[in-house]
Order: sequence, then structure tokens, then C-alpha cells
Amino acid sequence: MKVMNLVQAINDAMDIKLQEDKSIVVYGEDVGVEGGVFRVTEGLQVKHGKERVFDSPLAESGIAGTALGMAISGMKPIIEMQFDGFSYPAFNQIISHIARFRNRTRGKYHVPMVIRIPYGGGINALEHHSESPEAYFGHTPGLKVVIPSTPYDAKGLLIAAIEDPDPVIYLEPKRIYRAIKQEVPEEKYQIPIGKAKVISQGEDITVIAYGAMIREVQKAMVLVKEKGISVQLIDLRSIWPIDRDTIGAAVRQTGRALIVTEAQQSYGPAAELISVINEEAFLSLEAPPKRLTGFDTVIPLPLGEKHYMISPQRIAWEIEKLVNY
Amino acid sequence: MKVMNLVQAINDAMDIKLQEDKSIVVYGEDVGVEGGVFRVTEGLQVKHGKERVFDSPLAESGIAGTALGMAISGMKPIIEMQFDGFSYPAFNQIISHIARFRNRTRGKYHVPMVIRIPYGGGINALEHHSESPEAYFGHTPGLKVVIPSTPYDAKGLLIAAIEDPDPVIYLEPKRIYRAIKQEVPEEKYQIPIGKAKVISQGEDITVIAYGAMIREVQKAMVLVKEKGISVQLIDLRSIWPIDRDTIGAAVRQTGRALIVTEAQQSYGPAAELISVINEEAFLSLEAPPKRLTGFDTVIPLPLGEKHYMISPQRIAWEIEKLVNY
Amino acid sequence: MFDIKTLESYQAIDNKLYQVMDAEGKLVIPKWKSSLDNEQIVQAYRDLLFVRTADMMAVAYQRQGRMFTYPPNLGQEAIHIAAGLVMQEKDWLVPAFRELGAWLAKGVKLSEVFLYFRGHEDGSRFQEANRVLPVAVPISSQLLHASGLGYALNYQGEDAAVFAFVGDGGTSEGDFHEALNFASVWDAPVVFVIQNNQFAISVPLAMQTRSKNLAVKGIAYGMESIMVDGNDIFAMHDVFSFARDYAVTNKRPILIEAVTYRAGAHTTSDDPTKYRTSEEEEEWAKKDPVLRLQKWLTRKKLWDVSTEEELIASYRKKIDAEFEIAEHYPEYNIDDVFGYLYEEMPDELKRQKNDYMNFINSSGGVK
Amino acid sequence: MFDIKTLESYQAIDNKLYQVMDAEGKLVIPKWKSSLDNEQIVQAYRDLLFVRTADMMAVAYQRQGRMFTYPPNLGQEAIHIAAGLVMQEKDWLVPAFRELGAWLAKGVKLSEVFLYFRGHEDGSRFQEANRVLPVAVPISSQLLHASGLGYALNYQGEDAAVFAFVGDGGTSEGDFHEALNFASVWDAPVVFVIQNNQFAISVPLAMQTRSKNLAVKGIAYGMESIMVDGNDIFAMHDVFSFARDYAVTNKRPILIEAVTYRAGAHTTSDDPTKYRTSEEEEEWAKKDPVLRLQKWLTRKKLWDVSTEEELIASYRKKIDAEFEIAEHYPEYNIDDVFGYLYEEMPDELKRQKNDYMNFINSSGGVK
Ligand SMILES: Cc1ncc(C[n+]2csc(CCOP(=O)(O)OP(=O)(O)O)c2C)c(N)n1
Ligand SMILES: Cc1ncc(C[n+]2csc(CCOP(=O)(O)OP(=O)(O)O)c2C)c(N)n1
Ligand SMILES: [Mg+2]
Ligand SMILES: [Mg+2]
Repeated sequence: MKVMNLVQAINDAMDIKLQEDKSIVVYGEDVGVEGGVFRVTEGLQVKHGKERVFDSPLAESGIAGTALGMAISGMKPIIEMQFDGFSYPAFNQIISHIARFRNRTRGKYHVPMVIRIPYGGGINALEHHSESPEAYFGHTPGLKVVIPSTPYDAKGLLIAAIEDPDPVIYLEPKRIYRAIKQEVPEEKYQIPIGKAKVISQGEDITVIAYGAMIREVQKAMVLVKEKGISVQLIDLRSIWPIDRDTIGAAVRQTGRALIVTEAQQSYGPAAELISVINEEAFLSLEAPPKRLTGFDTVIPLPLGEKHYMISPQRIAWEIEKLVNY
Repeated sequence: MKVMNLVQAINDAMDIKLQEDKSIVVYGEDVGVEGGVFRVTEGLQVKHGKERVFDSPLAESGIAGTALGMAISGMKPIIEMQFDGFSYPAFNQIISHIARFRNRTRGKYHVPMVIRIPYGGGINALEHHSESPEAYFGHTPGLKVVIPSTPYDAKGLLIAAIEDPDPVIYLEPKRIYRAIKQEVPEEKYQIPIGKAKVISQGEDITVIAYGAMIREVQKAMVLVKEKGISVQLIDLRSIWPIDRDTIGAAVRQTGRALIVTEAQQSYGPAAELISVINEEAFLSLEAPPKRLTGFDTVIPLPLGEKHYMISPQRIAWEIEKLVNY
Repeated sequence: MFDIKTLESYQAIDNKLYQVMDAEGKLVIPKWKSSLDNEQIVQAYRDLLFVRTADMMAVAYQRQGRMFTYPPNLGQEAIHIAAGLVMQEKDWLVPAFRELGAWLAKGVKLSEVFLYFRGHEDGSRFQEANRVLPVAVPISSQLLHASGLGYALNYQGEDAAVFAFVGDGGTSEGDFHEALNFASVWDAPVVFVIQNNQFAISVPLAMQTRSKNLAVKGIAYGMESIMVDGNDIFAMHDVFSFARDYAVTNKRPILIEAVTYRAGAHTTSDDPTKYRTSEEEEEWAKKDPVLRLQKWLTRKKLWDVSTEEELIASYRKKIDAEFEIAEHYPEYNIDDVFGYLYEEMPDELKRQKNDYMNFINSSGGVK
Repeated sequence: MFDIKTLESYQAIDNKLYQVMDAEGKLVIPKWKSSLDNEQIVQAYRDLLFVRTADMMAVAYQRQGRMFTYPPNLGQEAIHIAAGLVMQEKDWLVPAFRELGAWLAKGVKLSEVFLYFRGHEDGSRFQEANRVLPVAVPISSQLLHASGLGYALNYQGEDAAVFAFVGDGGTSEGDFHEALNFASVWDAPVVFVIQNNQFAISVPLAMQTRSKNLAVKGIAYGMESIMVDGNDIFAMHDVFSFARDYAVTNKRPILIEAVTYRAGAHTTSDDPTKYRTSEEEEEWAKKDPVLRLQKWLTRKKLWDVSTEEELIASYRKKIDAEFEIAEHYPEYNIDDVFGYLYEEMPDELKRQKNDYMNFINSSGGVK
């Protein structure tokens, strides 16, 4: 075991896989010499060579589209979109091709690749650097979409993503890149894609979140604990496929559910979770499942983020309201 | 009054506005000389001139991005994405700029423009010609998104969209382009954006749909009527903003709700509607609100569409199940 | 033959078009010699006839309501047959959607093409063809796949090339630009082929670009490029042979603009009389690639036109037989919808499929 | 002066770089005369000093934790000051994000720039500046706006130009391609300016493209183009004057590659020592645009270097005062989040805002 933060855990997963599987390449803007603007790929070029870890021209559609070409011919590209907001130019390649090539060719070609994207707000960044695009990807058939919330999960989920024969969008909660440290096994292991994790058992209410919001919910749990409220916290981990079984079982137990996501509300991730809860636990519901999400606004520039980002206090407030419903 | 189909009603709305407002231009691939691949812009170039109605180079990001330039400088572009699946290359311009320019500049610049997109399946088309991207747009802050289901609404909603000072995505249910004819006023009128329409009152269940699905629900209503089931049908019309009041009131009345959309299920439009119902009518619910949607698959090529597209029979079956819940 | 010297004297910036024979099938390059022998040339002519027949029959099937939208190849066939003669087993073919002759050369079955345009994904499974991608509908998006395949060839140490097709309209898309740029920066052995057939549906070339010609766009990527008469199969064959060799030997991409004309409609849903004149069509009909080779062959006494009718009749039978296969292909079932999204079907898809099957079962098979 | 004849002898395809004075501030074009008079040139030098000071102070504020990420302009200022001298009231400025001098010339207030980089949208409201767009973060996406603005100028019958900026890295994006193509096909009067500062964050130009230079990319759009020394304010001024005139008179776009060097970090979050050598930095430091003009002025006895310190001190005060305005800007409130998405706030947003206010009220102001 070794103490790692998320950045190190992600780097470690790539390092292990690069070592093990020569078909893997890692590329994107500034990922080579620089080691990425967040240093997530630091050291990988020196260790694995410039043919395997390299800088690409500045063009996201190009990065994604060329990776498909590599993937269908026996390679395994791990590509990086430098920030969430810069994945949009690659949407057509992701939606129209990467997600569909297996289906289109009836499995003759398939697309084993990972698209890494640092995502989410709360880091005082410029515009387009704080987006939560997971619903766009979750709504796109043919993709898998995962989000870790701890170094341990980050490593295991990334290894699972790399070993998956299908394309995986791997969203990295950049806000907690260096904020959370944890003992992580040095060897290879997988966290299965499609499985949520029950972080804590609790009787009064189920809270579902993922990514950087997990930590905020945990802070809120401290606040409500004082009031005697016991929270069952679920880390979704896999945006698609969704682990309905875990969610259903949880809400059937507590009868109350709060979804916390920073993504915009309308047509957002929380809506899907509320639908799943309706489908899996309707008869157990003692209060309407509630979503606490980003507003349907552009995420503000740093000085305004305090309003947009969801605080532990606000989570606690919603928990209390729901428990007292 | 004049009998029109949707194509004619949309053409008429543009014609009237082009006549009235010299700041309006209409462009896109093949919209000029050809009058559009669906003939929606037929005759407009001859009537209004080549500077106002014209063919653009084949580049959707270009079409969208240039339109923003026009819009912020006093023009009103109405642009066409030739098919739903070809709007994806324009996503970055739509999400990052068109939707945000007013907010970014605190209203110094605003973006009065309309993006017309024929959308949806059921027309035996090639791949990428049958997509339902409304959730992508609905999830994007700064846009309005509307979908007509009748010639009357098509004209009134398009005029409202053109007169709106903000960008509007106007999705055209191509499957019923010529299938529905109706008396339409020859003069100008608006259907307000953000208002759903109660198409029929009914006691047993509320069905919410929009676009081409309305007609399928209406066929289903004939089927279930025989069994004595009375359906309240709501045409959502406005994907964002959503008319929560109408939806809430309706479901509070019937206690049961079925959402029918052809878009893929996960993180799709139906999920949002289910969340709204939970928020607005939870205590009235007598059964879990149900979504009947496209599968989380790529919409199949024509021979497979029969499985994917939602038939009146299937809608009727779900209605019955819900009513007997 | 076309070699590196020829390239020097055919610079796109000077607007030079490489042509071997004129519309009458007469050589315009004195003493030109083909690298194909007479037998191969005759076979190429047969292939031209075959794809033209298949293409025209496809349009007919569509008219009969037995197929959905189809994009005719009429007038552009020489490009595809020439490519077919040059492409090797190891080479990748990355088509747009109007390269029937090239697909068949790569081993795609005609029945598969028909099946695809009848609306079944199984038509893109390419049972016996390797290293050929399916039809790419979103214009120009496939070119990036070609650049990635080129990187992979280098990475895997294979001496092979990628042949990637796009239309004149396609040169306007951002992906065209990114693909050529990536290929160049990566030294990827890709032969990019612009089929400049003068139109993008109804939009004429003059509304797509103001560049002198399309080949000159290679300069923006530091890429060699050649403008060639796309209706001249000898010129096309020369240029493709050179380009493949150049790409594989130098590990460099190269750009070819094949100047041609879309003699038919854009697709079977299109009506070109809306946007172009019959004079223009007739002007180009005189330059038809099949007729041109026929004239050359006849002059050389390598071909007897009187045998053509019979030959075509035999082709028609073959083609009908292929169509029959497509037309009698097994019913599209629910597993065709759900079965190919992922290697292993996720529970969520199983659940959705199951829901649907519950309905089907309770409705007695009604969908 | 730079005129259409000069253009002929400075073809990008021949790799010709337009330069007026060398690094020592000595004229390399004999008998060259500026269209600016001495007073204007001295003022240009003051402006250079001012923006350089403001830019360096911005970096300092950031280091003090009083501002967020900021992209330094160091070494590229001559381009912006020259553009500022040429742009007219009616012209549009479409920036990327590294053109401080040009923004100020257009009437953007320094306090607004600071406010923006302190993380407030109000910094892009440009109270007193017209026809200048805000910082564009998604690389190259703004160029399409420029092409649309150009169309609008023609449509509205205005004789004006659009000045649109992008970096060398930005030339790789699909939107770069689409924007230049649209502008050319539409005869839009856009002056596209590539600031080739040799790097895109850490990625050197050689990994962005294999084209001979960046100006040649104009050929792909049938667009005239000029490669010019971006650290030579005289050359820049000549070329901008010509380009604006050309664009407005001919209703045509034109492409300028300004060859320069990003002497500072990419942004305040970047550390260039990771990816380049101090030798390279020193080499370029010798070509510094401010120093160069200073040398020219000194030689001409138009400038007394000993007065500079005092001048800069006075600038520092002004700049500090501007920063104060930004730093003491009113608190960011909830209406700043919700109030500007639409002309009229939709009920849905009112509801969401209301929900939030309910929480704030009940929590006693805790957010
Ligand atoms: C991204 C995208 N936009 C629009 C279309 C619709 N469309 C299909 S073919 C075509 C014209 C293509 O022209 P060109 O590239 O010249 O090829 P050609 O049809 O002439 O072979 C268009 C606009 C598409 N398929 N993809
Ligand atoms: C679409 C997009 N992708 C990535 C980024 C991240 N990014 C910001 S600046 C930059 C490099 C820009 O290089 P260049 O165009 O040369 O401009 P310079 O910074 O040198 O002025 C990158 C990759 C971005 N802002 N937008
Ligand atoms: Mg064409
Ligand atoms: Mg740069």
C-alpha cells in the first residue's frame, strides 16, 4: 500500500497498464512533455517513450476521432480532454462514432478506449473549466461513464476502464484531485463498472452522489448527525450503466432519498436517479425524492461559485427537510 | 385560414417574418436554391433574395458559429441543421457560445437566433438521420427548446422563436412533416414558449408526449377508450422551460402519469418529466409515473425501427397497466 | 507512370491537372505507358461495367420500393476501380459513401451493400472483407479515423497505407482540416482522396471554397498533393500507384483531388434538375469514364463493343442474385437492436429488452 | 508602407517574412517611412510601456492571491498596440485571450480586465467599449463569430473590418478552418491574425503543423496572407494598415501571421521551464518588441530612457487605481448568477432562485 491522492492514483493506473500492455498509448494536449496541466500524466512519457505518451495538436475532435482509428485496429488509446468544457468539440466523434462503431459493424470492429476528462467546479477556474457534462455522456448509447470519488476507486475504475473492451468516459473530479489521500494497493486491481458503493449505512435517508460531491455530503452528515439523523450514503461511481439494484434496495430501506449533483438540474443526472427510484422503490417512498443540483444557469466565474456550488450546509438543510417531511 | 401541413406552416412562418423584418436571414446546407432537403425553405430564396436565404458551406459548427456573429450585431439568423445527427458538430458553438453569450457579457450582447433541426425517427432513413437530441439541448443552460406537433403550433411556435430575443432550438418532427394537415391562420400569431397544451381532458391517466409521439398516443387513446379508459393528453411543446404548472395540475388530477418519448431512456427527457411530477404531484400519485421511451441503444436502421419506435399498441398496453396498478 | 518527378511538374498551386487520355480516349501524354498490362486493362473495363450495372440496378431497386435511400456512383466509377487495383490486402479503406467499386475490390459483398441500403446493420459486418470501414454518414468525420489508422500502422510497424475518401463538400468540415493536420504531424501513411464531383447535394463547388482548386489545400498541412482527372482511369491508376508507394515508403500522407462529376442524383431522394442544367450534365456526359476507356480499348482493338450487351446481361443476373440474398435476409429481430452495443450486454439493456419482450409476449407478437 | 505590390513580393509560399527593423531597432528596409508621425510613434512606445507594466502587475496581483489565472502578454505587445492604432471605431475586435493592448485601445477599461480575471462576469460587460467581444476561452471558436460579423457588416452596408485573433495552436482546431473558409466564401472583411508565439501551452509549433509557415494556410481558402515580424511594431503597423484597407475596400478576408514569442508563462498556473530552455528564451529576449522600439527611438533622439522609470511609476499608480476598482467591486450576488441568462427570467429559473433564497434565509445567510 502507498498513500496516494487522486492524481497519483490515476497516474499509477496508467503507468501499470502502459507497462503491461504495449497496445496502449496515451495522448492529448500537453500530456507528453508537460505531463498534463494537472500533472496527471507526469513522468509517463519519460518512462514509456514518445511514441506511447505524446502531445497532440490542439484539436479535440481530432484527438477523439484518431483514437477511434487506433482502437479499431488493435490499439488501446487513453486520451485526455484537457478540461470538461473542451470535450464539446469532440461530441460528434464521441456520439456518432466512438459510441456506435461496434453496433454499426455488428462487432466486426470495437472501440476499446478511455476518454479521460477532468470535470466539475469549485476550483476558481476560468469559464469552460468547471463543467459537469456527465448527463450528455450518460444519455449517449454505447458509452460507459464512470466517476471516482477516492484514490482507491480512481485507480481501480481506471484499470477497469482500460481493460474494458468498449469505450469508457472517465470523468475526474478535479476539485478533489489532491484533496483526498488514501492508502492504495500498489498492484493492479479493478473496481467493476456499473456498481455503486454504499459508503455508509444509515436508517433515515439515502443520499446519492458521486465525484467531488461525496466529500460535501460527508461533511453534511457530520452536521445532521448532531440532530440524530443517520444517513445512508451511496457513491454512484458508474453514471452508465446505473446500479439500480443498489439504489433500489437502499431507498426501499430508508424511504427517503436525496440526490446531490453539481450538474445543471433540468435533464440532468439527478432526474435520471429520481426516475430509477420511482421505478425501483415507489411503494416505499415516504417523501418525494429530492434533487439538490446546480442551477439551470451557466456555472459562474469564481466570485459567483459560492452561490452555485453546493455546500454541506445546504445538503444538511435538505436532509433535515426530507427527514421531517 | 388555409390548410397546411407542418412543412408549409414552418415555411409560412419564415416567409412572414422575412417579409416583415429585414434583419432576418435564413441559411444552412441546401436551404437556398434547393429549398432544403425537406423543402421547408422552398421558394424563400426566390422571394427574398440570395443575400437573405442562402446555401452555406458544408460545416455545422461554421453555420452555428457564424450565426452568433450575425446575431450579436443586430441580425436575426434562422439556421438549419440538415438533420438531427448533424447538429452534433455544432455542439461546442451551441453550448459554449450561443447559449451563453448574453450571460457572459451581462446582456451587452444577446443572441436572437433560431436553430431549426428536423428530428426523430420513423422515416426509414440512413444512420444519423433519426435522432432525438432534445435532452442534450434541454440540459444546456441558456437555450430554449421547443417542438411542435401540429401545423398550427408549428407556425405559432416558430414565430415566437424568431421573435424571442434569445436563442431557440426549434426541433421539427420530420416524421409528421406532411402527415398532419390542419387549418392555419394566414396572418401572424404566436404560441408562447414555455406553455404545454392540454390536448384532451381525461380522468384516468395523464399522458405527456410531444412531437411525432402525440399522434401515436392519440391512436392509443382510441384503443384504450374501448376499455373505458379516459386519457388526459398533454403536449409538452416546450422542452425548456418546462411548464410545471400544467403538468403538476394534470397529474394531481389523475394521479397517474405516462411519459412517451422516442429519445433514449437513460438521462433522457422522460426522466426530467418524472422528476417534475415527483416535485409537483407526489402526494397525488396512485402509481409510479412510468416512462415509455426509446431503448438505450442506437436507433436501428429502417428494418429494425419497428422494434425501437413506440407503437400505439405499446402505449395502450402501458396505459392499461398503469390504470390497473 | 507517375513518379516524384511528375509530381514536381504537377503542382496544385499552378493548377495543373494530371490527365493521360482525353474524352475521346486518346492519349494526351505522348508515349505514355500503363503499368497495367492489356489483360488487366480489359478486366478493369469489365469491372467498370459491373459496378455501373450494379449501381444503376440499385437505383432501380430503390425505385421499385425494394431498397431505401441510395447514393448513385454514376460517373465516378473510374476512381473506385483504380483504387481497387492499387489497394493491397494490408491497406485500409475508409470510405465516405459513394465508392462502390472500391468496396467490392476490398472484398465487401454486393449483397452486403444491398442489405445495408435496405436498412440492416448486418450489411456493414463485412463477413469476408478486412480492413475496410463501413459507410460514414457524418461528412468528413471518417477522415480522422483514417489518420488514427495511419498512426497505428506506423506504431505496429506495418508497411501499408490507408485510403480515405471524402467529397468536395466534405472539405469544408472542421474534421477534414483536423484529419489532414494530424496525419501530417504524425507522418501517417494516408492517401486522402477528394472526389470532387462538383456538388454537395445541391451546393456547387464555388459555394464551398474559394481556393484555386482542392488539391492546393494540402499546402496548409505541408502535404504533397495532386489534382487528377477522375474520369480518366489511367491517370487515376498512375496517381494512386504513386501515392500508395509514396505514403508507404516515406511514411507521409498525400492528398489527391480527383476531378469528376456526379452524373446522377445525390441520392435516390434528390432531384438535380432543381439546381443544375441539362447542358452541364451533357457536357460532362461526354467525359464519362466508362465510355472513355471503351473508346481507348476499341481503338486498340482490345474490346468488341458488340459483346457488351451479353456481358451486361450476365452481370445483371449476378447482381439480381446478390440482391435476392439481401432481400431474403432473415427477419430483423430484437437481438439485432440490443445485441451489439457492448461486448457484454449490461443489465440495464437486459432489463429494457425484457420489458419490451413482456409487451410483445402479451400482445401476441404485435409490436 | 505596405501595399499590394509589397504583398506580391512577400508571398508566404516563399517563406517571406515582412520586417522593417531588426532586433537592434535598425531599419532593414532602406528608405522605409512610417505612416505614423514621430509623436504617434512616441505615443505607441508609451502605450507599449503601459500595457507591459499593466501585464506584469497583473501577474504580480495573481501571485499575491488577488487575482485568479491570468495569461501574460509579455513579448507580444507590439502586435496589440499596432492593431489598436489601426482599428477604427466601427471595426470589430474579436480577441482570443492574450491581446491586452488591443482591448484597451478599443475602450475596454483596465479595471474591467482585472475584474474579469478576478472572476466576475461583469468584467466582460465593457461599459464604454463597443464592438469588442469578450475573452474567448474555447480555442478558435471565436473566429467563426468574426466571420459572421463580417457577413453582417456587408449585409448592413457598413465599411468596416473585423480583427480576429488566434494563436498558433489555434490553427489546429476545426473552427479555424471553417471560419476562414466561411469568411472567404462570403467575402467577409475579416483580418485574421495568428499570433504565432511558438507554443500552445507546452506544445511547440512543430507539433501543431507541418506547413511551411502559418500564413500559407491562407492558400487553402484562396485568401491573401502575410507573414510578419510580430515583434516589430513598424512592420505590424504597416501590415495591419494594409490589411484593414484591403479588407474594407475589396470586401475580402486576409490572413496575417505575426511571428513572435510568448516570453512569459502560458498562464500564471504554468511553468515553462518544464518544456523549454533558458537559451531559447534568451535568444528571443533579444528580439523584444519594446526594447526594439526603444532603441529606434533613442537612436532618433525621440526618447530619453532616463525618464522611463518615472513614467512607469506613474503608470503603476494608474494601474493600481484600476485594480482597486476591480478589487472593491460590489459583492457577487445571486442575481449575478440568475439574471443574465435570458432577457426575461423564465419561471423555472425564478423557482430555482427562490428555492435557494429560502435556504439562505433560513440559514441566516450561510451559503
Ligand atoms: C455532418 C453532415 N452534415 C450534413 C450531412 C448531409 N449530407 C449528406 S451528403 C451531403 C453532401 C456531401 O457532399 P460531398 O462531400 O461533395 O460528397 P458527394 O455527395 O458529392 O459525394 C450532405 C450535406 C451529412 N451527411 N453529414
Ligand atoms: C477548445 C480548447 N481546447 C483546449 C483549451 C486549453 N488551452 C487553453 S490555451 C491553450 C493553448 C493555446 O495555444 P495558442 O493557440 O498557441 O495560443 P497562446 O496560448 O500561445 O496564445 C490550450 C490548449 C482551450 N482553451 N480550448
Ligand atoms: Mg460532391
Ligand atoms: Mg501560441
